[in-house]
Amino acid sequence: MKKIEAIIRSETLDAVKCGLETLGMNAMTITDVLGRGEQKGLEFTHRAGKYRVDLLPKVKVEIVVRDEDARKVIEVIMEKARTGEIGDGKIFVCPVEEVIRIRTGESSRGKS
Amino acid sequence: MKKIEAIIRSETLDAVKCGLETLGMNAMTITDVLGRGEQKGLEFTHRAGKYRVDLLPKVKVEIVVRDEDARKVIEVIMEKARTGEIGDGKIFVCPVEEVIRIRTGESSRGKS
Amino acid sequence: MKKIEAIIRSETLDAVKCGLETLGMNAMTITDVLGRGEQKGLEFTHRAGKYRVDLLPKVKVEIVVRDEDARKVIEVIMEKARTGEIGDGKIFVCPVEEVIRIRTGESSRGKS
Amino acid sequence: MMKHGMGSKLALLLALALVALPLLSSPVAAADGEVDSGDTAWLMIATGLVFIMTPAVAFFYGGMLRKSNFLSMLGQSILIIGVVTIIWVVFGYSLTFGTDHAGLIGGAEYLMLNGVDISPSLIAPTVPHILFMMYQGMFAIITVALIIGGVAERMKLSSLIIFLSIWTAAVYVPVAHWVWGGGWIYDLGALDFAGGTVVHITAGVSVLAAALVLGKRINMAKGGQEVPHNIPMVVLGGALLWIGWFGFNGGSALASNGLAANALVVTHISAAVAATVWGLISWLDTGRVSVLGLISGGVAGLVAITPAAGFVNPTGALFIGLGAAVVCYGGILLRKRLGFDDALDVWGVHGLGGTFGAIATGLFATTTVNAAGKDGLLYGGGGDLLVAQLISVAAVWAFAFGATFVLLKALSWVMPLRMSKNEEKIGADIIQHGESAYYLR
Amino acid sequence: MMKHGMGSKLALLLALALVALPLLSSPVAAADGEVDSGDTAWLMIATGLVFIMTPAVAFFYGGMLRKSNFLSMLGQSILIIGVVTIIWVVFGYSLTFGTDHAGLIGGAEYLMLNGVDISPSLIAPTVPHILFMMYQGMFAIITVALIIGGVAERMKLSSLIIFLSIWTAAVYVPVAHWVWGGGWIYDLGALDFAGGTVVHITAGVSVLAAALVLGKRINMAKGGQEVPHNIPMVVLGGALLWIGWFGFNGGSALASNGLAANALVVTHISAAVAATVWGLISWLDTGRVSVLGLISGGVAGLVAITPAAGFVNPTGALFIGLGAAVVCYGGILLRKRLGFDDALDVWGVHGLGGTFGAIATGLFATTTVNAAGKDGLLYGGGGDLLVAQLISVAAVWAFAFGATFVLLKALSWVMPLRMSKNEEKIGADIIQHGESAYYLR
Amino acid sequence: MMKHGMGSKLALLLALALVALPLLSSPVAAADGEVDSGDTAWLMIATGLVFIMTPAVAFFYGGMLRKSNFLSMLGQSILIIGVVTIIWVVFGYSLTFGTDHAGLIGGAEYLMLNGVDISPSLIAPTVPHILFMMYQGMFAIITVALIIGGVAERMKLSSLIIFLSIWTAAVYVPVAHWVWGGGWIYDLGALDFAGGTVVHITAGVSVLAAALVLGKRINMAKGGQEVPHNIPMVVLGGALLWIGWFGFNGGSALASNGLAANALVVTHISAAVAATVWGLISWLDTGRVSVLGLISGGVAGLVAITPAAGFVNPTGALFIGLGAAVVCYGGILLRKRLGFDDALDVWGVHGLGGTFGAIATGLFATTTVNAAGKDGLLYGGGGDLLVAQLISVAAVWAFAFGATFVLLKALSWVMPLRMSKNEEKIGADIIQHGESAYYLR
Ligand SMILES: Nc1ncnc2c1ncn2[C@@H]1O[C@H](COP(=O)(O)OP(=O)(O)O)[C@@H](O)[C@H]1O
Ligand SMILES: Nc1ncnc2c1ncn2[C@@H]1O[C@H](COP(=O)(O)OP(=O)(O)O)[C@@H](O)[C@H]1O
Ligand SMILES: Nc1ncnc2c1ncn2[C@@H]1O[C@H](COP(=O)(O)OP(=O)(O)O)[C@@H](O)[C@H]1O
Repeated sequence: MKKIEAIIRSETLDAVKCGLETLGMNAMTITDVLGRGEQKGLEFTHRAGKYRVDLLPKVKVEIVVRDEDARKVIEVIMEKARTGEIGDGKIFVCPVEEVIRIRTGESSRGKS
Repeated sequence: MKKIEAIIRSETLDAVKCGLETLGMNAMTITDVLGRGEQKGLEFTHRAGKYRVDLLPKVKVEIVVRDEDARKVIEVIMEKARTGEIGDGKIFVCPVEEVIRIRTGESSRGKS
Repeated sequence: MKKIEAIIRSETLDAVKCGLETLGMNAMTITDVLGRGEQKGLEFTHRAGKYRVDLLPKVKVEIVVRDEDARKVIEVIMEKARTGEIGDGKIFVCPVEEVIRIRTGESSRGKS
Repeated sequence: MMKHGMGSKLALLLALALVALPLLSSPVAAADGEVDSGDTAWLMIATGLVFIMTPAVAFFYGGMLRKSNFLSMLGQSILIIGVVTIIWVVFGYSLTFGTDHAGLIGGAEYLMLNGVDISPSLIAPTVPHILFMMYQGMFAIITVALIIGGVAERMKLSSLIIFLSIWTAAVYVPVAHWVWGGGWIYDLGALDFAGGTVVHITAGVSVLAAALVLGKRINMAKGGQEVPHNIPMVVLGGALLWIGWFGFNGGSALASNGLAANALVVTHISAAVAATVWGLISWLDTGRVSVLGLISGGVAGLVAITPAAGFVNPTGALFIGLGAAVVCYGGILLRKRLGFDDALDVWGVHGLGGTFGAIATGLFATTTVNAAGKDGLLYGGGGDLLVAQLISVAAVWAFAFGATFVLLKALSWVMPLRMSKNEEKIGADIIQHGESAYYLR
Repeated sequence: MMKHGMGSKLALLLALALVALPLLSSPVAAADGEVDSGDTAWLMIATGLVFIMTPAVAFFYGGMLRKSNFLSMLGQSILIIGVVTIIWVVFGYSLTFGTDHAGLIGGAEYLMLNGVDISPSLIAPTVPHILFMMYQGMFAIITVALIIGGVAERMKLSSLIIFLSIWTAAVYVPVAHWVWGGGWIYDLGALDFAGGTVVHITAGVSVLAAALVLGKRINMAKGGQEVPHNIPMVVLGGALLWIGWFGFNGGSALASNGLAANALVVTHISAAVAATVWGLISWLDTGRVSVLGLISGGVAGLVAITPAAGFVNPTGALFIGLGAAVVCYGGILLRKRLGFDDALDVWGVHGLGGTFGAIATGLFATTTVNAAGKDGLLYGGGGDLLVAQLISVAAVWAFAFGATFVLLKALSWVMPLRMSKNEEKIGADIIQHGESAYYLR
Repeated sequence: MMKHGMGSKLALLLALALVALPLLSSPVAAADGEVDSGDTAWLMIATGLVFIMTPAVAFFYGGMLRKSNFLSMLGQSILIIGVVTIIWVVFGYSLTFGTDHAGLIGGAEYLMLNGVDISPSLIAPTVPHILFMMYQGMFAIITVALIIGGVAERMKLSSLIIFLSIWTAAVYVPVAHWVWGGGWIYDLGALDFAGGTVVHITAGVSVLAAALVLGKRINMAKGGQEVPHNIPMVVLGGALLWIGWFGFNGGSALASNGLAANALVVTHISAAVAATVWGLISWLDTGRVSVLGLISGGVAGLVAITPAAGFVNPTGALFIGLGAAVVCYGGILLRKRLGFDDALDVWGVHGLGGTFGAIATGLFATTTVNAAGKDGLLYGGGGDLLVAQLISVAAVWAFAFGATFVLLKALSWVMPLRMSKNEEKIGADIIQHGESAYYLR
């Protein structure tokens, strides 16, 4: 199994969600994060003048999938989360050794 | 070392915490997340009528343990977080290559 | 590639950020978490008397780096996040199989 | 192609300059005649209470939106306080309450508040004229502020401010004159104690027109659901609206007397009943008692009693509260069915609630409460009042809808009314104001 | 086995219908006699100030709970405003302030507000009767609203509303009549200026009974700690309570005069002293100055001065504020020791604070402030007043405790009082209201 | 080495004891003379409105800070309400409004509020003396509370309270006496209707001194940026300040009459104009309309009109609002350039805004508004008033700066003024109060 961890723009989450649904992948876990990368921050206004915020709100989407589904998921995210502007984010793929469903106790062990 | 990552119902966190304490496992890191899985969402009320929310608040519990402790931890979580209803959540087990304690600099390297 | 996941004190985040910048490492993702470890909690005041909170706010910093950079990053975090008091936190190093930049589609595959 | 950004900046500057300059000459005459300390105290505090309704409505609205648009509600409400105050001082008050011309518009004698000083007001002879002016100005502000709930999350700030400035002059001022300033609806004998027609129908129906011109939010167009991001802020805004309304309706007696007290009491009763009934409907409809519904019910009850507060007794208030909950709950469901995107149901609550209240005034008004009023259908007054109410309602619906529709269509040829798609997704707070409501770390 | 859900729905509907229907016949007579504009202005604003205390208390309470129960406090407070207003209008006012029967209950002459119009009130001869009615109605509302803090996070909404509706009629109305409506405590000569006994003891002691009947929250039963989820909301609620109390105590003079001013001033002084002293105790006890403590201290000072506000001078207020902080801080510690689960210490703050204030009135009252009052023990009046105060306190403790205990026990046979265990863990907001306070993404 | 912790605990206890004890003897005389119900109603509500400004300012400030210091603002504001009330009651009022001595300080006749009862006040002959006392006390409280915005996020709570207690007695009381209590500035003929000099310059300039003595916050010293953590709370505080100011300026007429109404109206106009202009400047400067800027503009307009409110007409208010926005926006930019760490720009907004307003009063004052006032330079009064204004401004700047600087330097030898570096990073809420504002899970 693989964990696909995508850091994306908040405003693209809806599109990503819909895209994954059409793949039949509903399951996901979402975390609000702050990020910094190539995008050096944004200018915000203050009472008087501006200031720069260097940590911007992003959304982390985590999806654990079977190895063979990883590519499809990555492609959907790539398509739906891309604006082409700096700050689109990154996808990290990590190994997951076992997945267990708490309700039933069923485990992925051996399937990987 | 392994990282046990459990996505559970918020209201079961207390029970899980107590359960792990009795194992002598106090250390953990907790994140508020939103999740979607088999559980398709909940109906909420609006000013007039209802609407469906498809991302539900869940809690992510992360515990990094030695390989030999993983099974015990998983079993406790399975027991304490289970209600038997849809939405109980999942446990992911991931490999961790090294753990370092910042205060002392001591590292797990080589142990697991 | 490696993912360096550090759970640190909120108040040391600024120092860690600056430290990493001087390494030329700007990219990172930050999550607010609650943690418990050796540090058994803090006493808070109530209307009358006190109570103990056992989950304390911490910050999780995630940085995905090439294998060869991991050591440097860890050292900087160790230096900047250490106060020497209980509760300084931990660093976990996990394997990452692939990193993809959404904007360009470029992938780390094969590099590490 | 003209660059909108710069063009609209210049236009705004120009408009503001025009508006601001003439103020220079406004003189203040010395007082003569007698002002009553109790009446003045009440109208001062009522002015404060109506003032607070504008930020209150921004909290009420903003809490129901996504968090990325909360500040836009707050910022717009402050800007409206600023701009409408200036308009009111410069010419709005005069054209509303100056000598009537042909039943359509007031005179120019109070331009720049000329002669509006601390001597007693003609209309409210026991309070200073300048205070009466400001009290009425607060009504203009809150009316305009109601509108932002309908166009929320998509309209460009600059276009909104230009739209609302013109709207104040071209829609609010005439309607207020017709009803309160001695215009044709006043002559018709229609009753509107504190603004069911002037405030709520005008704003609510204009939002209907605006929603049609602007079209849906991207998210709504896709069938998305709006999740209110901070309901306690909605309740806070609603609670402040509720107490504010004591000044809104109670102050409309323009004195501190039995009439004011009656208005205040029936206002509370109507709101209390409507909140309860809305909760009940919510429970029967969904199995839960929505807190958003409870406070919305309160607001619906406050809206509906507004035109009636100085003419009905507690029994009337009970029925008006009951009806308000049913009508406005239904109005929101209807809006959802019809599918236009009045983001915060200004039409459903204020438009329909105000309409219901205006008609109910024709039923429940009784001269036992206010000898200067009339008896409604149920209190032996026959159908005359009801007919007058219906005519005034129909006229204001038609005028507000038509004028707003034309105004926005015209503006849309000159400047873009909406943010771009991408801006809308990011949210008005960052795009228009360069800020985020919360930075909770 | 009967299904509770449906049964209680029907019961509630029926009850509401019974309550609502008779309103139809309420007539409003024309005014006669003279109303004072200043007094009326003050009582109108005081009515508004007491009104705002009810949402304020919901914020004060809700911020101290887990975030999953914040909305339940807000929703319950709005429902209480609705239901108690209806009860008050239909029969509550009449049974409280109608002609006394045997010292126990008022008469039926004002049922449906019959004859309660804009002419001067008998009890407050310079303000409209309808306004006096509403001002008193706000006291009923806030008293009932205080109770929700004790049963928070576990009581079912439907059972709560039925309980509190009966409680209003069976506990609040009689006690208010005894003390203010010409009943036996009034005749006894006990003093309660603005409701130390009627409001705070009644609510606080009833919560004690309710906490015993309901039992502990699951979390508390396991020795868990409650972490206040949003302290700024507590302070916001507290600040609004503080200013609201100016209307609560100041308005109880029923006129805008020196007595009202004295009440307002000593109210502020007591609260200021109590907040400071509470902060000091917090510092000595824990080494930190709890902000929750500071605002709770303010509220304790407000509670304790309530019965005394029209009878004591600033010196008295100082001691009352001082004592309030000590008594209520101790009260909370004592509650923790005793271990019953009065979630937000309504007993500790309102029950004990009100008791302390009532007794302190017997010590510090002085006729130099209010000729219509009495001299307390320390001002040369001997022990008479103190004895009267003690009797009235004891009587109201016994009555409120007994009546509430019996009422809840009886109800518990008919319907479940608490949410299920699992529901309690999920929280009342989602379970009862289908909503979450925040959706901060 | 002396341990600061224990030492300062004892010192505080002692100070409080000294302050509290003498209260015991305060008598309350019986009333004589006639109080006006309308004037009293207005001053009671104005007292409430000025009261609410202190929590309001804490929300206004706290929302702009990091979330780890929000509670410290709220807690400090409550403590200030407590401590300054006690000081005011014990000796502050007397030394401010007692018989003048050499133009410098008031007499001792009202110590412990001796003789301050419900009979009419000498200065405000139609309201009870005790009410006048409390109304003025609220001004002392809010002035002191303004200061916390400048030293936020770094000062130790115990040192702050000691500092501010002494400051109340040593800086506020004399200045208030000079201007309002019949002291030398009063004799000079300078005008300060509601506290431009007494409140805003005094607080704003003292913050300048305090910021210099304390030095920068660690984060700021490193060039860090402060991200406001909850802008809606800033707007909430600002909106409450705005309505509070109606009582602040309107109440300063000490009666409910045309003068009060004029003050209220010009207050609103100035704030409205300043908010709009600030928004405009923000837009021209940054391309966005900052919501923080809009509400700050409103506050700047309120500050600047304060000394002028009873002397200028709406035209004057327009220019004062306009100027306030320009001056205070510039003041904040200037502070950033100069680089001292006045955390929430108390100097830039209150210090400079108050100064501008005091000078503008010398330009725009007109006796057509207030026969007891004077004509300014632009209204045919010549330069006399302007000179008096400049002298009073200069004197108060010098005194406030000097006294505060010396006071803090002296204190710094006795106790540490700041939290430790590590404590500052963790934040005052946990360190000083043992609490966190939010626990949103
Ligand atoms: N090496 C990294 N480690 C952890 N998070 C990263 C890393 N690189 C990028 N991110 C996350 O991805 C987000 C977007 O990255 P950014 O470099 O701004 O986008 P782009 O690649 O489109 O230029 C960042 O805000 C950060 O949260
Ligand atoms: N494949 C997955 N990837 C990431 N998160 C998941 C995945 N499956 C489930 N989750 C998380 O677990 C939560 C509970 O899962 P769900 O399927 O609803 O429970 P159950 O397995 O009991 O039916 C989800 O809300 C989501 O956060
Ligand atoms: N085994 C673990 N698994 C997950 N998180 C951990 C673990 N150990 C520590 N942490 C995280 O690190 C934080 C600091 O750990 P703690 O043990 O208190 O510090 P220290 O190592 O300095 O004593 C904890 O609050 C928790 O969030």
